[in-house]
Amino acid sequence: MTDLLNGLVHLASMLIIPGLAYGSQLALGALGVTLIFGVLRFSNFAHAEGLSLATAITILFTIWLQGRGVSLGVLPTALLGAVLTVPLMALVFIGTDRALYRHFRRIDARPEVFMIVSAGVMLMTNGVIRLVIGPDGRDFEDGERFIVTARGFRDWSGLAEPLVLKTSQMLTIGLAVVATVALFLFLNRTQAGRSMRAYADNRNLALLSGVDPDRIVRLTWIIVAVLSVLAGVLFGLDKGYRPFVYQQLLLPMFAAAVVGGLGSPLGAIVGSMIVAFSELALTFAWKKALAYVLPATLAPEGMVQALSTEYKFAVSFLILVIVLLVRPAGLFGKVAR
Amino acid sequence: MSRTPLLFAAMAAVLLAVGLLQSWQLALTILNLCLISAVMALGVNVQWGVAGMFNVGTMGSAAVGGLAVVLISTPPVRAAWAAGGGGLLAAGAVLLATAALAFLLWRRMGERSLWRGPAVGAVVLLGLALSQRWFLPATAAIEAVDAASAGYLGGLGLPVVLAWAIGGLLAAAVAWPIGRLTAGLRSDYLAVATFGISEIILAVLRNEEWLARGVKNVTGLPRPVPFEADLQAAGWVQRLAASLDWPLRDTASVLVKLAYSAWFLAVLLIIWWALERLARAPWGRMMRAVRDNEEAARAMGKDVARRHLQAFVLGSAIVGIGGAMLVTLDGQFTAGSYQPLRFTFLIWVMVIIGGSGNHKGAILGAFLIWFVWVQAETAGLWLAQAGAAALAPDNPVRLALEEGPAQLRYVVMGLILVLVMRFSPRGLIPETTPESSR
Amino acid sequence: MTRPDPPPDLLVVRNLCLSFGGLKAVDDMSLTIRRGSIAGLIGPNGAGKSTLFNLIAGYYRPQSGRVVLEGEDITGLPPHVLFGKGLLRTFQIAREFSTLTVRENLMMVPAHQTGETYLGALFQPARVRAEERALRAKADEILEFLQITHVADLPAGGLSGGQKKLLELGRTMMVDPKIVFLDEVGAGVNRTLLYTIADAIRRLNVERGYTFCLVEHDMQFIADLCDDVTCMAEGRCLARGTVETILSDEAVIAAYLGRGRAAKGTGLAGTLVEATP
Amino acid sequence: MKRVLGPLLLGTALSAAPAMADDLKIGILFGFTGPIESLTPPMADGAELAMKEASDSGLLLGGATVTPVRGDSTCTDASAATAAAERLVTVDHIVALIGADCSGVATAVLNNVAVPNNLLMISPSATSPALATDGDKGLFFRTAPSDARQGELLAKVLIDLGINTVAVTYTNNDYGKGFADAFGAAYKAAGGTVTLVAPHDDGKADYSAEVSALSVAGGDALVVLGYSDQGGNGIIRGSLDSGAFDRFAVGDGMHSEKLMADFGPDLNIFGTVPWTEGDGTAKFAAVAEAAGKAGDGSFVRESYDAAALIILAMQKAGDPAKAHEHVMDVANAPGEKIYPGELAKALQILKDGGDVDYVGGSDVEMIATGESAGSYREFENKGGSFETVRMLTAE
Repeated sequence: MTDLLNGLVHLASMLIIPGLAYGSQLALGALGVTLIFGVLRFSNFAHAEGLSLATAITILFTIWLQGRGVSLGVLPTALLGAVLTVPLMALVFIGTDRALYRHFRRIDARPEVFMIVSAGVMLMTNGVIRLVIGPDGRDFEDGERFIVTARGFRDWSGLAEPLVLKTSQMLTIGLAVVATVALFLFLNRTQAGRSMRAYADNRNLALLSGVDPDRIVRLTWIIVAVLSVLAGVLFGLDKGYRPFVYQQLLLPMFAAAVVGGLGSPLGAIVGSMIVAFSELALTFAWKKALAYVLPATLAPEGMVQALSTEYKFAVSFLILVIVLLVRPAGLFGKVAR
Repeated sequence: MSRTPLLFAAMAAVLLAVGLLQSWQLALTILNLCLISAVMALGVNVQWGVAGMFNVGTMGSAAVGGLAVVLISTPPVRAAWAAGGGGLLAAGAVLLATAALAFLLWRRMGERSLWRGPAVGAVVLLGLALSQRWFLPATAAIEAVDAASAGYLGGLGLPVVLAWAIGGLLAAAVAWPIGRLTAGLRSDYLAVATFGISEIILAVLRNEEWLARGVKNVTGLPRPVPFEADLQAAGWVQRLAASLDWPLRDTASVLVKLAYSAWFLAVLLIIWWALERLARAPWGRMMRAVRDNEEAARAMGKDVARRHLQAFVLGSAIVGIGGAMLVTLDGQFTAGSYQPLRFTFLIWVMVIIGGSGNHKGAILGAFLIWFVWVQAETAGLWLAQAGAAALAPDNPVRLALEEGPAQLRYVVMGLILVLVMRFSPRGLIPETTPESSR
Repeated sequence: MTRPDPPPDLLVVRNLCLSFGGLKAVDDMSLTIRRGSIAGLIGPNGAGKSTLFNLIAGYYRPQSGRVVLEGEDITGLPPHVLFGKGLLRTFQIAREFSTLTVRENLMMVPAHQTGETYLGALFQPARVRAEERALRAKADEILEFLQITHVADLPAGGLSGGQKKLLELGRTMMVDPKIVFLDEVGAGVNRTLLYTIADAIRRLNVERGYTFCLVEHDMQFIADLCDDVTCMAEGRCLARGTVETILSDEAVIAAYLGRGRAAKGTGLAGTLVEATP
Repeated sequence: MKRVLGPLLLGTALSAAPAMADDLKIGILFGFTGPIESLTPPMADGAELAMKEASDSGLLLGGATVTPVRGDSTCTDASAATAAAERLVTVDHIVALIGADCSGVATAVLNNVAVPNNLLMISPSATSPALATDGDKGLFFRTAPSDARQGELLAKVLIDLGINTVAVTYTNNDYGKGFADAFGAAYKAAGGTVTLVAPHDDGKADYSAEVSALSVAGGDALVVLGYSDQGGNGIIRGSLDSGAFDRFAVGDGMHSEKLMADFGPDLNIFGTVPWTEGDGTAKFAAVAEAAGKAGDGSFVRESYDAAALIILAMQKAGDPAKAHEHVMDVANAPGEKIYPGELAKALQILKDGGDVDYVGGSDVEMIATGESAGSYREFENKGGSFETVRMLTAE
């Protein structure tokens, strides 16, 4: 019985909690990708850079707040900084849209053109981030770091395996759920959300029924700003902020959105969880977990690892490739011609 | 039409100016990279400009081309072959058999069978697991052979110029299955898939040490031109230096760089000639038709998916040749140096700015953008100084500018890209259609 | 004309079905087109004409049923393969190759051009030149036939709607098709050009023995050209026969005008023909 | 486009302005952009400190001054690094080069620029073992020792501490790979067991998978051969957070007291780092502090030493072009020991025909392959700062 408990705790601590946290971070990013795709019809290569910029600004706000003695007690001050950042990022996004994307929407450019322009925005944002915060990493987490610590859990439970739950992980999972629910309520229950969906489904029909396209676009960027700030800040809190680490998130976010079906919010979330958990589970060494569960004679000697960790990010693309082969529109996407 | 020669003349003048004001070695170094970039840009132009495919996996093709240089031109490591060659071949045979079996099963079981997917999957997994029995010990043995300087199988010891052609073929061979998989996809999916696959290729190159030493790099690759030291010792070079009244060292260095330029220029001209010829032939007409309207092209009997695949493979092969030449010029294959910003997006900027669809435009774009990329540091320093002078001494923007002029590169590239897309989407040399310009 | 007589039925469509979601777009539809005829396909909006068209032309795969061309089963083959078998189509909204010139639009059509392969284009310039000369001559002949020689060197994107339709018709003439499907060839075309198009179709049919199938709203156009007419409604075949019988068929009139107007006995041909000059 | 070209040309023209006759230029080719861009500015500052010292003394080659010229090696892009080096050599007419910082680009610059131009090149941080075997024509030196030696010493440290089972993770580049290979071989030879060797890529978003694999493999300690502000940091964070490991053995790339700032003063961490006993380090710290620069970053001392060696070798040779023949002379005994801040003294001794044995901030001792023999210290964290346990020298 203890063995089984140990095994479960081991899995929870090493696989399930990190997977949920990573999946939630991806999901917040992938929701942004998929919203931009659904409403504005392009894959935004600058999305990861947007996350990074949002986090950089949040850090500056947080430092300012800390300097003025503001704190949230056990919670990180950065949450307050994030609230201040949202309007700023919304302005940045809407400004970029006004300056660039709107023009290409008007001339009805091919989706590739949008992608190329977004790559240009990516390069520029890259430089702007250096100007804003420089290339160094920053640790901006304050408050209580752990909800359950390894040692505390061992002492309390008497088990050999530790269980760890970090504040940032709990925050990530919790806020991701809240944000997702809020987004779904918005899309399904409000007039604005419904017209956004109508616009995404059929632009011409929506225009005929009196939807103001500029308003929809503005609204989309505001939501994307909220999601970006959340995703970036939560990721930074959990893993520590390094400005250019976010580039590495672009591919998994894309993979998650495509696996779920570009344009489908539900798909983005499911896709993110699939990507996060398969990355972890396929490269997870099952030796210890099996040793707890199986009788001693059957306990494995090797690591029982399907794939060594250096190929972990290849996993998301293997899934991507399989999905493209079997169901090109993604799990929840509408089957396009 | 008269704009094209003017733009090329301006580019030449700029390079000459670098030679006169800075140094000829620098001008030739930049020129050589311009030539290689032009080859890569032509490859991307075949995919985007001609076929309208948004491939974001250029980096993978360039790396595969570079790998070919290692596999073809380095001397074989006989001890490594002896240690693990057999095991590796056995593993390869198992994989081939698995692939054949999986293919047969896929064919035989028919579309309606529910078991087809799982059965094929099981066969593939079993085959992979089985091959590991030979693969793992073989690679471990290979990597143990003189790990600091070898630890890989080495190449075939053939002339390096041959490796350029093989680099093209290898890149084409890698591109073909990728193209089969992705060529029919919508542009967004194509972009994401190629982006990811190129990262996977790089992951393999970084981690499979037995292949090309992984992150330990292969240095001292053979070159198609003589060494500077040998030239300095040669009588005719000494006489040339004396008659030019140049230092001997500079003369030799310039000669070597000129020899590289001649090779690269020759390759570039051959590829350019072939592409121009294709563009003017019915092939070009057909490809433009496909790009204009896929549906109608299909109705007129053109196999659009196959044509896309063709262009994808051809473009990747050309990029591969460029990648092989680049590795030759560097004299080393460093798997860690392949970054999407440098090998994918920079090449894209070149094509877009030059004028997609127009091969001359792609070449000009490559020259211009590489020049800016290299010289942005100098110009950035100057701009930063000029800009900083206008700001208060403790202005954070000024401090940041003074600290990192080199970082302005990215901003400059992004700005150029966005401005061209916005105000001159057809680029510096817009595409012309052969018939209408007659 | 001393060819041995091939079987008279060129294209046979049997029991074709396709539904989208729950809606049966084409429901057990059968159709036969005789060699050398001009067949018409009419029906109110949403009757499934376009879907049937797309099923035959290979853009959708039917859920059941067969399409047979000269005894060969061609069900569900992709468009470019059907092209090779002599089944061609035009589009309701003309799909020209806009950056190609009008002449290039025609010259690109024939299959198996030497210059379309890498090796041919690069290493067989003489052969490519010869082929191109022949294609150019043929294209010019077609342009003359269609009376649009004056726009031969203009990019096709700049043509008027009617000229584009002519161009599409011209593209089908570059090869010798067995059957050509014309999707609303008269839509958005001014009267004068419409006569030119109708004239061209008739001459192609009479002089060159082309078989046509027209989907059309313009009853006058149908009445002028077609030998047989099939009327569809709600995915099914409502009636078939000669132009006269169809245009006075009660069910057809009801389908078009609703039961109320049909009861008043207004002839379908009458109402629609009135609108034409 | 012409509006872009204008400033470009102007910029190049400006930088081509002729140098003063008695002004010697030394190139600094570091990756000011790219993966180690956060390390390079202090390194360049360190090198420039030595140059300023020599210039101010007025003793170098009859009163010559030394001016630094910076170039961007990008750390990864061999082509861009070669172009930058080519510019430094042929446009700025540098007499020697400090750099390149990363092993890959250093090899490219050595073969493509330094050898053809007979240019002395001293890298403060290219530590790949492969560089030692290159045909460098006696032009290439490094003030950082090859990773192979440190790997052996770290293994010895662990065995001496009685730690016989470890898991190893290394940063997936030539530094980490070479280090891990050397460590693994030495550790196994000494009777230790390595449960798992897992590479980690720097700049990745998430290290949960690596940490969990390492944790399952287990071991008495985790050997982290990475960078303190890159993946190594992420690995330690993940291991601590999940309770997978609480004891870390590290190499020089992880020698940063910022780790304790991040993870608390009780972090159980120890390891090896190229070091000099007492004097050199303290003196360099004083020099750096006086100039208002940070003196404790990675490879900052090595950068200062690289510049100092170049300057002293030039003085010894009497001709900047022959400096490379005398690097060994000034770096090694016999002669008076020279510490940071004493360049003026050294220049005077050399001017008078004497000998110096440059020790510098990183205890420079060149071995035959042109790299620093390296003395190392075994360090451990005591209450938030690193303290020396003992000094080690490679045989």
